[in-house]
Amino acid sequence: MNQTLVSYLSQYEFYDVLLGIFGKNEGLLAFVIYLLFAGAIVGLCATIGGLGTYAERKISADIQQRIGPNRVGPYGILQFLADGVKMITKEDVMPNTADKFLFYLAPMLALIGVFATLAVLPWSNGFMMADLNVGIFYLIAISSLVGVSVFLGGYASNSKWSMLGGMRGASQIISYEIPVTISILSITLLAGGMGFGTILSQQQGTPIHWYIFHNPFAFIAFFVYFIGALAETNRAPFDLPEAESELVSGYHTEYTGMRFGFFALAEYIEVFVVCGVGAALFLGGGNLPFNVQIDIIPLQLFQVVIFMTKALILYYVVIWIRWTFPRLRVDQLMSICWKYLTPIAIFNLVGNAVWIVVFNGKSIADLVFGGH
Amino acid sequence: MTPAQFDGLMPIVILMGIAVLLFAGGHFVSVLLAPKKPSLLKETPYECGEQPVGSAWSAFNVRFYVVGLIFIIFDVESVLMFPVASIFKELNEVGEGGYALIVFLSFISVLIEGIAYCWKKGDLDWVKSFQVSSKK
Amino acid sequence: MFAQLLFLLSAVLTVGCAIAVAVTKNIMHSCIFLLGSLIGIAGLYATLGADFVAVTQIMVYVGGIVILMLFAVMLTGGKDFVSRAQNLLGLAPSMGNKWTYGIGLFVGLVFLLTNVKLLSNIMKSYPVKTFGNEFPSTVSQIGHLLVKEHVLAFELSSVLLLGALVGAAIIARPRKQ
Amino acid sequence: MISLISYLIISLVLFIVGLVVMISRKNIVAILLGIELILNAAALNFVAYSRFVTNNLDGHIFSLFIIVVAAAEAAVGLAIVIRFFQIKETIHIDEATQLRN
Repeated sequence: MNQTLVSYLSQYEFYDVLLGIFGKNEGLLAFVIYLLFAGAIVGLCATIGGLGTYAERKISADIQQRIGPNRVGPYGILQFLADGVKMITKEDVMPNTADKFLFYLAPMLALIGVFATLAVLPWSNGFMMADLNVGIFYLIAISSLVGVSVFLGGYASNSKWSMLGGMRGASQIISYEIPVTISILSITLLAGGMGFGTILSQQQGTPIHWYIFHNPFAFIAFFVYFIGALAETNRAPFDLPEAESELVSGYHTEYTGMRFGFFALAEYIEVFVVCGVGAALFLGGGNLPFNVQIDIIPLQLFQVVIFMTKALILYYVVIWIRWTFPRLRVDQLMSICWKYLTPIAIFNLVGNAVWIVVFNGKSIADLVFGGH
Repeated sequence: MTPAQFDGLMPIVILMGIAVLLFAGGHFVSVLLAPKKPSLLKETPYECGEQPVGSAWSAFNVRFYVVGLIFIIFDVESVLMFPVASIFKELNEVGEGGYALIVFLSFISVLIEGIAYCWKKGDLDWVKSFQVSSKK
Repeated sequence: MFAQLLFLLSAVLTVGCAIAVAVTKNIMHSCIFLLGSLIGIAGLYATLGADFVAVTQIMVYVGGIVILMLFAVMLTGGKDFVSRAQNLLGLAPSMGNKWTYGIGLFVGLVFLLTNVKLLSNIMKSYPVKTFGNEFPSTVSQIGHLLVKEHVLAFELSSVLLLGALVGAAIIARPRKQ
Repeated sequence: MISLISYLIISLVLFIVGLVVMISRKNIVAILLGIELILNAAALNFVAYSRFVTNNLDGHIFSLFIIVVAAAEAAVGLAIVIRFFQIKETIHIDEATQLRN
């Protein structure tokens, strides 16, 4: 069951009209639809990433009782455009000892890895570009390209700060992938499938049916996932690869101009993606808080709004955490991952498996109120 | 379902293509607009204003490898657990939940043995791994 | 149509990057070309309808083995690994010269043609399937196979991985010099 | 037209390239790269046969376990390379002449 955006749209009448325009060529029509939708999603995510930098400064300013950016546009909201223009017109400097091929390749790998995850992100029940039945597994797998790109960015610069940051970044990203993967495994266990469609279809209804409230183990798994996701995207308090006070700027010390911009864009979009995945897996995604039988496009758009709201709330928490907690030491980072998060995640997995067998897959809500 | 199912993979390729095109386009615009005045000082790797000593490509500590090693073993085990996890509920519904649980738990117990071994031997400590292992 | 395109892209990526692995001098670049080749193979798996194997390929190789190899290069290479790497077009191939390679190629071709001749008779007995457009779900079938028929291999693979973890940790553990 | 033969040819090319990498390099890490290519060629064959010849998924299971074994092999192999480098200060294959130091 690989439902896609096109197969969703094909149940409406205008699909047949479009098919007529394209001369009954389904492949071409699918390509055009995907291309338009992919362009829209990339534009949306780039805007979210850009506004993310603005939100980060503004929220940090609020937390530190400053004003923050207020020059470009009303309340400085166009600051990210000014930043973008600055990035483009800045001189491109590459160290003369750098490995040129890998220096170009590293930001591109980061962009590819992050953009490819957008294909399975569930914006709503119908507006999923591809509801692969390996959806969440695919997302974990392809986002590990970012780890390679961090390492390569550090390596190719041939600067000592970059190299240290790259090594640290790669080892941190791969380490924290384990608790994240095992937490997601718990959700796979509960949902009985890896596709986002399967996972979302079982969280419909009131918030009590979300997987975070399914059982106590799933509740803990959400926090393990969130902490691990913070570390995987190199966000504070886990931003050791780019710790300003010890490593200058980590793996992108030598990157300037457009390439630095692409690294930053990939990072901010990745934060949004992990927030969206957290919202979809644990917080019900774009499901409406009540059961509706009709399926019309405005309702889907409403679902997109709900999904975005949930994801952006998590995004706000991420920024909030960044400006609240001090940075960890590198040995604390490793011991938190391997000695706390991973055993807790395995414990959750075992707990979820036992829960399914003992309570026959029912959630707490089902047990209390009956149903399902 | 009406359209060809294979097209479900199309968005992945399209998005990867968009990433590559965006990268190339950004470079193109940057080459057009940005100034290009290279100098020796600019192209020196940043080392807090000092002359860089030697190359950064030197041998690193083995701890990084041990972390990568533990990671890859756990990664592969979680890959094998994914298909079993996704049919676990289905098996439970047809009354084979106990069998599936035994299979699953015996797999996980071996995983736990691995992490317990590494914990005991001090491979999980970032700083102390050298001292702990040299004590014996 | 799209499946054919995906096949072509993946095949070109796989073969091109594999050849680049062989002819690149720099071991770091070789690792990256290997990465490209492995992603191409994942694409080929996808064209074969093996979605789970394709994603496993990306997960294990891209996220795991290639990073481990990059780490290993970093831990062993140091600054002069470029000069240590040798390649086909370089000065001294380690085993043999152009004559031995030529003879090897010739023997390989003869062997290949003999095999094709032998196998083609066997192949004819199978119905020739052309490329379909179906993309079935393999995950639940693989799960059932892992739990039912291949449960021993499933459990033993975890023991194998435990052995690999313990052995490699013992070998690579930092020692007092 | 894409058929079984197309996949077999790609697999053959991968195998030959892997073999060439293995015999023409003196860097042990590069030899491990060649081994990965060869293992992938074999796994690709299994999936291709499973798609075109047999109609079950045993080929998928087999290539899944090939990937597992490849991961274990890479982990142990690279650990040996690193240990070798600590003893000999080089990863040239011709230096590996002793079973114990």
